[in-house]
Amino acid sequence: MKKLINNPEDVVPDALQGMQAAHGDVLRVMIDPHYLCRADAPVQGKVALVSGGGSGHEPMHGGFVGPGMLDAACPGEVFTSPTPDQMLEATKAVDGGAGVLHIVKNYTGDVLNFEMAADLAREENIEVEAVVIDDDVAVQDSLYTAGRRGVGATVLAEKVCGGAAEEKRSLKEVADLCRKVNGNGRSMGMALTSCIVPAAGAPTFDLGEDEMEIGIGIHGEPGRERISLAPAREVVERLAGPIVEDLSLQQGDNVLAFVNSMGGTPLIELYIVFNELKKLLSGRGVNIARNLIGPYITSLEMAGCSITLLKLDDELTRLWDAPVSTPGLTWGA
Amino acid sequence: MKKLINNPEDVVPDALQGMQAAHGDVLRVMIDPHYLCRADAPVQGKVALVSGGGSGHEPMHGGFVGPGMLDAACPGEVFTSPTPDQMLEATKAVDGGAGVLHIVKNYTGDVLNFEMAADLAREENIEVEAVVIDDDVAVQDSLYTAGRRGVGATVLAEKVCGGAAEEKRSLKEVADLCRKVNGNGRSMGMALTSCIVPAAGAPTFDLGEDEMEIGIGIHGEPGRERISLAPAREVVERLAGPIVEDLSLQQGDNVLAFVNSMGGTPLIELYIVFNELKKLLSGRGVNIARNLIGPYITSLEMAGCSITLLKLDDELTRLWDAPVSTPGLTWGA
Amino acid sequence: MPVQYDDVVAWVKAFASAIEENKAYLTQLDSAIGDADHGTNMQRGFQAAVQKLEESPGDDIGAALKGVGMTLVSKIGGAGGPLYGTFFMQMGTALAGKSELEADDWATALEAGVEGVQTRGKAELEEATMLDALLPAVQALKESVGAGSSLEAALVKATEAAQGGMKATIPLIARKGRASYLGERSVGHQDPGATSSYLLMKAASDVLATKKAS
Amino acid sequence: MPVQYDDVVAWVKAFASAIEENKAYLTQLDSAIGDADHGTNMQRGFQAAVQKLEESPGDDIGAALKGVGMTLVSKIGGAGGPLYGTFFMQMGTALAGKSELEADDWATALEAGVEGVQTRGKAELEEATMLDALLPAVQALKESVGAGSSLEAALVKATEAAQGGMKATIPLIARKGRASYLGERSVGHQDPGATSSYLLMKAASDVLATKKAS
Ligand SMILES: Nc1ncnc2c1ncn2[C@@H]1O[C@H](COP(=O)(O)OP(=O)(O)O)[C@@H](O)[C@H]1O
Ligand SMILES: Nc1ncnc2c1ncn2[C@@H]1O[C@H](COP(=O)(O)OP(=O)(O)O)[C@@H](O)[C@H]1O
Ligand SMILES: [Mg+2]
Ligand SMILES: [Mg+2]
Ligand SMILES: [Mg+2]
Ligand SMILES: [Mg+2]
Repeated sequence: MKKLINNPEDVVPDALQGMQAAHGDVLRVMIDPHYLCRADAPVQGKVALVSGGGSGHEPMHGGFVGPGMLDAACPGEVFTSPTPDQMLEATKAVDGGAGVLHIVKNYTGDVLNFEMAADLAREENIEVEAVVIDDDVAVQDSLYTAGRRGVGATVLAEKVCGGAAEEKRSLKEVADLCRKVNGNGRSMGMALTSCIVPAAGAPTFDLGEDEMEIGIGIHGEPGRERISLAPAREVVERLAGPIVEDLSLQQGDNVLAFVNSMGGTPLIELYIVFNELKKLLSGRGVNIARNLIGPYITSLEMAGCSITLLKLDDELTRLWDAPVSTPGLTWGA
Repeated sequence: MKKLINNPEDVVPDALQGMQAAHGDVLRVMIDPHYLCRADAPVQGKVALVSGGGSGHEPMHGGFVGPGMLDAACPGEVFTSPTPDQMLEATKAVDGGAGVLHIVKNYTGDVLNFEMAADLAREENIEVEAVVIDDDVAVQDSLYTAGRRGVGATVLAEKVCGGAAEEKRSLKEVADLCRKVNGNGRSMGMALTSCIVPAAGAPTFDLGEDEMEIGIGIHGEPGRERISLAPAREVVERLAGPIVEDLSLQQGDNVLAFVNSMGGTPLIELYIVFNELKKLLSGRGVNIARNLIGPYITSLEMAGCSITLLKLDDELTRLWDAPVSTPGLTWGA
Repeated sequence: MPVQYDDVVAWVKAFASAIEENKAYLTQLDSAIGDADHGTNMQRGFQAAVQKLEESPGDDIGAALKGVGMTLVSKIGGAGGPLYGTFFMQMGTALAGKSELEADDWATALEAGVEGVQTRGKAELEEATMLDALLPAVQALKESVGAGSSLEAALVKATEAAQGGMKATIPLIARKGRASYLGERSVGHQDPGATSSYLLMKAASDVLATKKAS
Repeated sequence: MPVQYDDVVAWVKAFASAIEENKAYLTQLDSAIGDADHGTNMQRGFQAAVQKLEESPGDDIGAALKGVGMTLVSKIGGAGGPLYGTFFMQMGTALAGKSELEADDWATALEAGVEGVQTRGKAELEEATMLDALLPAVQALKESVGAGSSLEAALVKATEAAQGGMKATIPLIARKGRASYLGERSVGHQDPGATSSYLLMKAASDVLATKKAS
């Protein structure tokens, strides 16, 4: 296992200490239970946004804490959803009297732990709404399964809702907006190599030298299918095709195109992917009005990428453009 | 070779097209000869900054084109310095009458090509100064060799000089500032895995499962020594130790600490490295006043990191904080 | 011979040891169809639970199990945390105030625990989860106890049933939890949670067998 | 028999073919002590140079070589672009206006080319660069021509000297170019640029040998 770490058990606390050391001006890292919150939390009268999930997806979520995005993030162990006590403490710390939105990725663990946390917070008279993000078209959507995973749209929802919360919109409005992003956003990912969970010490899956995995999850959960290596053009068709279909994108639609590195894929390749995506969408008359390109929701050092498309309207575009000032995303501020 | 590309020969043009598609609002990508320049170039009365180098280090340099940083960047083939005609065209395109600064990383190819380009530009009556960055302490500094390589300090010099140029300082002042950053900045890198040059199709070097390379270059040039895998703490000592010594950092000094991913190392590991760096520097009374953490000067998909320290004074700090608005670095604007 | 407070503690400890021993195996099962953390998660949680039990000895079995459940919830995370946590909390509630348990106390409590898992996770039999080990175990235990078996004998039956249920997850298409993302590709893999649940039942029957022997 | 315009074109083409054939080998040499691009770089440059020669035929050998040099400068990049580019530009300058070359024209031009490389790259003998092949080649050529050898015989000597110089880079500590970053670790590796320069001399002697044979 080749990683820049000390001990596998210390990965999360060491990285959190590093975040505190680096970004103490915008956020506070709390230990035991672990959470990160805005340095100026709670912001009175503002809906507070709390998200969280397993570690190993950096900068998500901790790197998105700050003005214009999250009020708090709860980091679990690597790929393990955080626990209700972390979420409860974070919720209490950031509640500014206008209620708290939990942005939850649709994984059994995340959903169950956030449910328990919301129950506990309500017992303490904090108004909590939870929105579950499930944008991964690689997974069959069905009432009889755990349903689609929450992936790239989470980043977009956190940004858009963060913008709305800064405008002092109500908890219901911010939650509705989160559901709107989820409704208009779809993603799919692929892997060229597996990640290695530090505590496991071995690759989660084995891929042959000439194979790639299409429809992979951000925890190295196996995907839809394993196929031979293919050029970027074909990879983009396989990822973006189902998204375009699922969103029923039409001629003239505006989208935000988010090309994400799974961690081990460098920027030069993301631009090649983006170029193919632009060609594919242009061919269908779909306009990329905004874009985000880089490693924002990673899966440790996994090589590969994911594509997320969010259908935009004026409101979403405006809120996407609103100022944000976090370690992971900064503009306009 | 596992990469998200089409053909090895098309890597650079495809990625450039992707950059144009993504960032057409801030920059223009010119083809044949290839260069990228600010969308609003030339800016009259402002010293223009031109840099360039082999591709494969993204976001450097193309991702640093925009207000507050570079006016133009010349991308070569992967790991191959660009040619004088690219540099000449870029220089002509961005000259706003106040002269052009060439920021050159110290590699024989980069130096020779930029020299030829500067000669050609001067023949066309453009005032050109060139500053060569050589900050890599892994390499023996000697008059009788090619000298130290230019690595991480290049990113910092481009930012600081970009800030100064926006203030309409003279070519001489901006060039002096560039030399000051180079004088006060030192770097060292390491690799856990090799990169694969697309046209070569095989790893540039072979590292055993339990080995790492200390003092690696950003082109996969072998480093100072090959040692057994070690914890982040020890890696940081091996990288930062020689830097601290070379800069003669003292109790009370303020530094900018730049922890960079070589491409394949994810952010969570960079924070662990940053945490160790902070501890090491605190132990010597050195204060990290500013930091930059992420993949900014990469070596394709190589796993590993580099550390750069820049000794700060008020002027450098102010110029570092100045607004910048490029695809790769954005704040305050 | 009724089950004492110390036997219950011994059960939790025996399970913690079994998890410790099988940590790599559980994680390996989770690598194939999940995210490679089930062993690490369970180990972290039960290490903390054992520590909690050692720090606050007592004789209220219900309270002790509730404490175990709460520790698991705050230490495990993932799907396992709320599910195993709820299991122990519900068992604890069912046994509130008791310092000795007869066979039917066990049956009632185990049923309450498993119902808790079902309510929380909304899974059913044959969806390839820990319930595939737990539900058959409860049924076997109830039947044996109802037929007048000793608790120890009933737990042996329950453990066999759990093992059968665990193995039965292999040919199933997973419908809940992370493995469900694989659809058909989940076929042929044994569910990690069902495996840890089998170890849980086995720890109980092992502890009671030792008690009888001694 | 003096060297004609077509022979010079044939030389550049023969070198381009040799590069094509040895592309992977040159890149492999560059992987060991550099950045794995020397073969690709040279191939890109000489492909363009050959195309340029084919597009604009003429009979001014000096102008043709200058054109080759300029094409190399604008197509190769890296260290190789300015160095090989300067080599051909300086040769071209030395042969300006000529449409036929005698042996001493060659010697003078080659010397001018190599001096250009030295001025540009500021390297000396035994620093493990292309100069370790080129400098001995020039010296051998001059000596042979001075002693009255035919150009073809002199080029054979020059090629032998280049090959010797190329091999002599193996035990050297590199002091210039990318390999110099390795310090002592550069020992034991043959320099890629010296290897391509040997191929350049070999292409010349091969072409003249063929010319004589035909
Ligand atoms: N809805 C559910 N109901 C019951 N058990 C479940 C459910 N979802 C998942 N599980 C169990 O949880 C196990 C996975 O636990 P673990 O790996 O610790 O959590 P995670 O899936 O969050 O990484 C699965 O093997 C399965 O037995
Ligand atoms: N200063 C120099 N003088 C002469 N030749 C040099 C010098 N520096 C490098 N070289 C030659 O250039 C070769 C490398 O060329 P290439 O790989 O194309 O360029 P780069 O090193 O920029 O990747 C070396 O093998 C060496 O022979
Ligand atoms: Mg998990
Ligand atoms: Mg090169
Ligand atoms: Mg798991
Ligand atoms: Mg090279």
